[in-house]
Amino acid sequence: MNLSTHIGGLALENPVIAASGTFGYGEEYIKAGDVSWFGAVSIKGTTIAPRAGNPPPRTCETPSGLLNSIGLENPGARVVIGQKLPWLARFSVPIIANISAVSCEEFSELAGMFAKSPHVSALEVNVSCPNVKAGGIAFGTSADMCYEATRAVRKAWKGPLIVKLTPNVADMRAIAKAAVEGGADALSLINTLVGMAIDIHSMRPVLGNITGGLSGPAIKPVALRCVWEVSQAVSVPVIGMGGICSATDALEFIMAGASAVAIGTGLLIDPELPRKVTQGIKEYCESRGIESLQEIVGAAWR
Amino acid sequence: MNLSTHIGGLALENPVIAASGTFGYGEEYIKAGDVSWFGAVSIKGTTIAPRAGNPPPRTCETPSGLLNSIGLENPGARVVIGQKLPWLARFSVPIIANISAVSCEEFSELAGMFAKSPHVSALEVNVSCPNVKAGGIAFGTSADMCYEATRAVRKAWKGPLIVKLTPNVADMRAIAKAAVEGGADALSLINTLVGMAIDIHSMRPVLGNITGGLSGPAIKPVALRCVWEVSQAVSVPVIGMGGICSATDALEFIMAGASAVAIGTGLLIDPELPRKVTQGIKEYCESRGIESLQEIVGAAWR
Amino acid sequence: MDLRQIHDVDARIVRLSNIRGNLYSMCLEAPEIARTAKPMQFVNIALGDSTDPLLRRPFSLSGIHPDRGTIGITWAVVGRGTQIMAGWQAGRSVRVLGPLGNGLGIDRLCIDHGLVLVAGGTGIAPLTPLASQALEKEAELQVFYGARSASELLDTGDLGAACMVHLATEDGSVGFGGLVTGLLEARLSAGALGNGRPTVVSCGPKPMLNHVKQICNRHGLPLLVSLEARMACGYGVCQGCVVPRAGGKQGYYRVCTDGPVFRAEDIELGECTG
Amino acid sequence: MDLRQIHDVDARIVRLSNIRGNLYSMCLEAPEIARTAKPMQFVNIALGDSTDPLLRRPFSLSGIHPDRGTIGITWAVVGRGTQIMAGWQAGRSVRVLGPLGNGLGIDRLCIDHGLVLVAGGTGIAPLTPLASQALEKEAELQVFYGARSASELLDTGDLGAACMVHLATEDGSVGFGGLVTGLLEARLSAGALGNGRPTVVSCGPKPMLNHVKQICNRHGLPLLVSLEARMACGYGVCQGCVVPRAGGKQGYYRVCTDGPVFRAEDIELGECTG
Ligand SMILES: Cc1cc2nc3c(=O)[nH]c(=O)nc-3n(C[C@H](O)[C@H](O)[C@H](O)COP(=O)(O)OP(=O)(O)OC[C@H]3O[C@@H](n4cnc5c(N)ncnc54)[C@H](O)[C@@H]3O)c2cc1C
Ligand SMILES: Cc1cc2nc3c(=O)[nH]c(=O)nc-3n(C[C@H](O)[C@H](O)[C@H](O)COP(=O)(O)OP(=O)(O)OC[C@H]3O[C@@H](n4cnc5c(N)ncnc54)[C@H](O)[C@@H]3O)c2cc1C
Ligand SMILES: Cc1cc2nc3c(=O)[nH]c(=O)nc-3n(C[C@H](O)[C@H](O)[C@H](O)COP(=O)(O)O)c2cc1C
Ligand SMILES: Cc1cc2nc3c(=O)[nH]c(=O)nc-3n(C[C@H](O)[C@H](O)[C@H](O)COP(=O)(O)O)c2cc1C
Ligand code: FES
Ligand code: FES
Repeated sequence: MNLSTHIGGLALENPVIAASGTFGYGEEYIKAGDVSWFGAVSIKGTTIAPRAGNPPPRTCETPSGLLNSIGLENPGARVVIGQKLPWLARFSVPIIANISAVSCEEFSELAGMFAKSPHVSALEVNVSCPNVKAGGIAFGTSADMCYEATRAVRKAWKGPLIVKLTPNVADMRAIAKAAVEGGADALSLINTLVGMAIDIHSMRPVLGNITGGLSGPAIKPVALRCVWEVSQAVSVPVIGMGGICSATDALEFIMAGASAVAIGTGLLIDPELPRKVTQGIKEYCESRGIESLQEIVGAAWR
Repeated sequence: MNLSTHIGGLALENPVIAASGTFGYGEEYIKAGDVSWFGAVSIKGTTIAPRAGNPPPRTCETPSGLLNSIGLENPGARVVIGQKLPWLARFSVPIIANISAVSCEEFSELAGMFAKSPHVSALEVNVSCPNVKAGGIAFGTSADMCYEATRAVRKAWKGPLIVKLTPNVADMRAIAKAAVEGGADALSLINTLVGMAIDIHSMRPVLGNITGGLSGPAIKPVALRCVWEVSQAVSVPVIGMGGICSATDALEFIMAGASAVAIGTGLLIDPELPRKVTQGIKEYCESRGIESLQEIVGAAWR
Repeated sequence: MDLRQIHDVDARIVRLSNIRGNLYSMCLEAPEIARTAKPMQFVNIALGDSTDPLLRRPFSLSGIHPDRGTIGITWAVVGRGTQIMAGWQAGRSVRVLGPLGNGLGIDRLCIDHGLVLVAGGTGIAPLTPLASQALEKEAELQVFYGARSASELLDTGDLGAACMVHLATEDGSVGFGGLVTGLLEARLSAGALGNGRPTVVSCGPKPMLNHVKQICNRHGLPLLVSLEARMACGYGVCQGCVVPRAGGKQGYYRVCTDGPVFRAEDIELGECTG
Repeated sequence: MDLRQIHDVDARIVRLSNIRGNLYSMCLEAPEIARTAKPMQFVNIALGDSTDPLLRRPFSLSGIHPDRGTIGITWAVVGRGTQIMAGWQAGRSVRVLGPLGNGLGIDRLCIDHGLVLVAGGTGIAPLTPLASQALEKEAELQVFYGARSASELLDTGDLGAACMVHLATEDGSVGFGGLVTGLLEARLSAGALGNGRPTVVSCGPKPMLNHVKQICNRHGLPLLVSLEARMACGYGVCQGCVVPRAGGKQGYYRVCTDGPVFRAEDIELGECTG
């Protein structure tokens, strides 16, 4: 059974990716899980300057979901490129650098910085972070801005370019097409939905940042619909994510049209999930005589 | 403890409303629950012509959520006005007529039809149904179209006018403001999120209609955020809904800025929920010396 | 004016047992439901406080005992909800909404012309209360019951002594060797029912129902079928559980309130889901 | 190269008991965790297969027994997760991720200068393994332990016989009448520690920790505090569980991996959440 797949020029041995922001830079993860079960890992969203992130509380459990308002806490691109990536590279797993910026100039600068690192296999342009004030999600809710941001990165980065989209829009297909026109080789979807929780005892929002991003099984139906829509509307591969906690979940995304899947919240609950999901996909395929993952990508609409 | 509230000119004895589509026209509900616990009831979305609805399967359970693709099955405005409403009126609970259309002309015609019924206390304009091909959600994803639809209804209907919004947009505030400019006296939010599910055994979408509307506790964080945003952006009252299954959930919505709340999916699981929610709100307030519901409307941002 | 006929009861589990394999049954203390329930009605059982799984699960009544104030259900573990229920123990309380659905009573017609029940697999369970009532009212009764093998046949209790029970097993380990529909066809062709025109009531997997329908058409017998569908509410408010109307009629019936028992000619059996 | 120090173990519950009221403790068979765990570390316990509640729940180790291959936790029922756990029974298996957090060992400093533990309420539980190690290594040990009333004091086992345990209850039903911080202040002011400069380790509610910090500042004693925070992952990948750095330093520490034990001067105690 051949699990290999392609993400816009990046070949993966296995379709399971660590979602950005739930794997850090691997330093803690490797103490609890085995990185080699990932086809690739996407690092925590990185900005040019270091960011301290948002005030706590930063997480809140909701029915089958998780709200987070981390706010892109990261040590800045220089430290990531100089220290984090060389360390992570030792595990020989393709590294996807997830980047975030507030302007096209910044996106271009970031892409240029990462282009100089020998350790980056692909860039993932985060035009969908709901937890930062300037930029962030704004790029992902307008087709024009999404196009411009993608183009800016495209000019400074020759390798595989992934654009990560937000579901907080009326028509994802339009944004997806804009990203592809701007030069995206692949699309990641979805980032979190914007949500919040209120503590009825204090009568105040639970999160320090008031709103946060909703992830986990609660959003799986929305994520599947996005993958279904976008994968039929564009010709580049799609990385599907949103609530994947089992091989069954991953298979739903693949059949909806995802060429690879990413696990975010699921990693927080079970560091061994990548192994379980990979093995489960394999067993499913083998029990039905499916010889290659590619046979079932988009099977629900093909 | 005074539970009464106002929804754009409509006075309610109690802030708990039956959400459209989960109460039918009351005929079945009254066999399982007590209608008098509702401050008002919103009837199943009604169109001018009868609609058979979408092919089954029409529902699918998801993590803490429910997908439905009923497709506005209804006997048409004439039957609703001639038979359903007169019957329902005997319970002396204010009736909100939820209406759906594919054009402004149709909206205007529908509003005119309901204006002639003595039994309608308010109109709820559904510009957010994800389960019909033409019209439906399209009106709710464009500020201009939302404005036009609202105006069309406003001209034909003098009573309290509620516009029900969809969360499937990038900026709900803009749409909300357009509805208010168009003449809305109150806003209902949220309708369902568009989602889907895939059966990995048949490799096909579970729902007969492929996509459906996601409701229930899974969407509560998104709904709360919408109520929080919109209630601060407009000066008309907001009816909050999305996943309410307990008094605590209802209180979260009220503190987020809702002047009343509606229960949809929760009614499907527990016909006695309106009583439990009303009593729970009352107990919460009494235990804290809160004398009127109005004291806590929007408490989380005021 | 209390119009409520459907009760949400905190029912104590009097007895819960594993019949065999993935099959379970339980007896619940629910006097309000037991008092008014009719054969072929069902209840909607809440799985607990968690919102995952979210919805209640529907189960036909396999026992109705107004005197004792109890009801029985029999179920197969097929997913998470039925698995959770299998872990319950006698003594605990569960929320049960019911009685739901139209159900079926023994009317003059049945008493005069007799009743033929055709069950496949666990489909026998909901037919048991109907059989009991038929015997009570002294309607003539014949039961056709099939399963994969002898070990999968459910105990039909006193039924065997009181009426004719024709068994079929696919592996031939007991009774007729083959499908229950094969047995039904054989007996009808052999004139087993004489000149009577009994009502046939059938419950079981969809392919079986379809086959029974063809047989009844051929022999000119009226057929009632009990359907299943994915249900969200179970009491008629969501319009989720529909089955297409037959005979060129537009639209749908709701399985939960228009059914679960339908006249076979009223519905498009081929398009039932569930 | 296996770099894993944190194990996700299917741990059998050896014993589970209701200490009193809403307080429970259980002993889990988890040799991989027991072998390497340090005092003040914690584990993250999965609540089951449902996605509601979704996240694991963190609990400090109140017992570490490498010889027997078991660990213990002690918890108060405060919400749905802890309620679910209270319903578990000996014999069942639960998924336990650990050991987590930095923990604390008994080093040269403690042995030479002694150790003072200050616990409030259930905060005594995670300090118990530390106390045991201190006694084993013959470090001088004093324990200050307060609760609302005598009935809320947890059994400190053999501790009382092996070292000085100063009790305080708010209602005066046992020991010092008042808060444990009042007792600590009184004893320090009375010169109870002589000239030594023992390390103080404290665990309990935030207001108590804040008060202990003031007292230690006043008396020039080094203080380590054990913190709690809302945790999503518990093993350092999500950056959800942060506490602000102190002393004008920008940014945050993660309670789960940088802590849960911190030097009091490193963190902004006033702004801890949880
Ligand atoms: C009116 C009615 C009466 C019923 N009576 C009985 C009974 O007496 N005994 C019994 O064992 N079962 C009965 N069922 C079926 C029973 O409700 C389902 O088996 C149960 O809901 C499955 O729950 P689950 O969580 O274990 O499975 P899930 O995890 O929800 O699903 C497992 C599998 O069962 C299928 N399924 C889920 N819900 C239904 C449904 N409502 N109808 C058909 N298939 C479904 C799914 O498609 C899936 O393949 C009845 C159903 C209806 C509608
Ligand atoms: C490192 C660490 C060690 C801990 N050790 C213990 C222990 O040994 N014994 C013990 O009883 N408890 C301990 N806790 C607290 C314990 O994790 C929470 O009480 C538990 O997660 C609550 O789960 P729940 O589902 O019952 O409550 P929820 O329903 O989730 O919440 C109930 C209440 O508890 C609060 N709460 C939820 N999670 C946390 C949290 N992580 N920290 C603080 N408050 C929270 C909520 O704000 C709410 O008020 C520890 C927490 C941490 C972070
Ligand atoms: C704690 C947390 C932090 C996240 N940080 C980032 C980030 O830095 N960049 C990004 O693109 N996505 C980030 N995400 C979004 C995830 O990568 C993923 O798109 C989303 O959570 C949906 O997948 P899931 O349901 O599997 O978590 C974060 C998610 C979580 C839960
Ligand atoms: C089965 C079902 C049918 C619905 N039909 C309608 C409808 O006809 N008109 C409408 O405006 N909303 C309809 N809704 C949306 C609900 O009124 C409500 O906005 C939504 O479900 C969120 O609330 P909840 O999570 O409490 O269900 C329907 C929802 C469900 C679950
Ligand atoms: S299940 Fe809701 S109408 Fe039948
Ligand atoms: S809980 Fe995830 S980093 Fe601490």
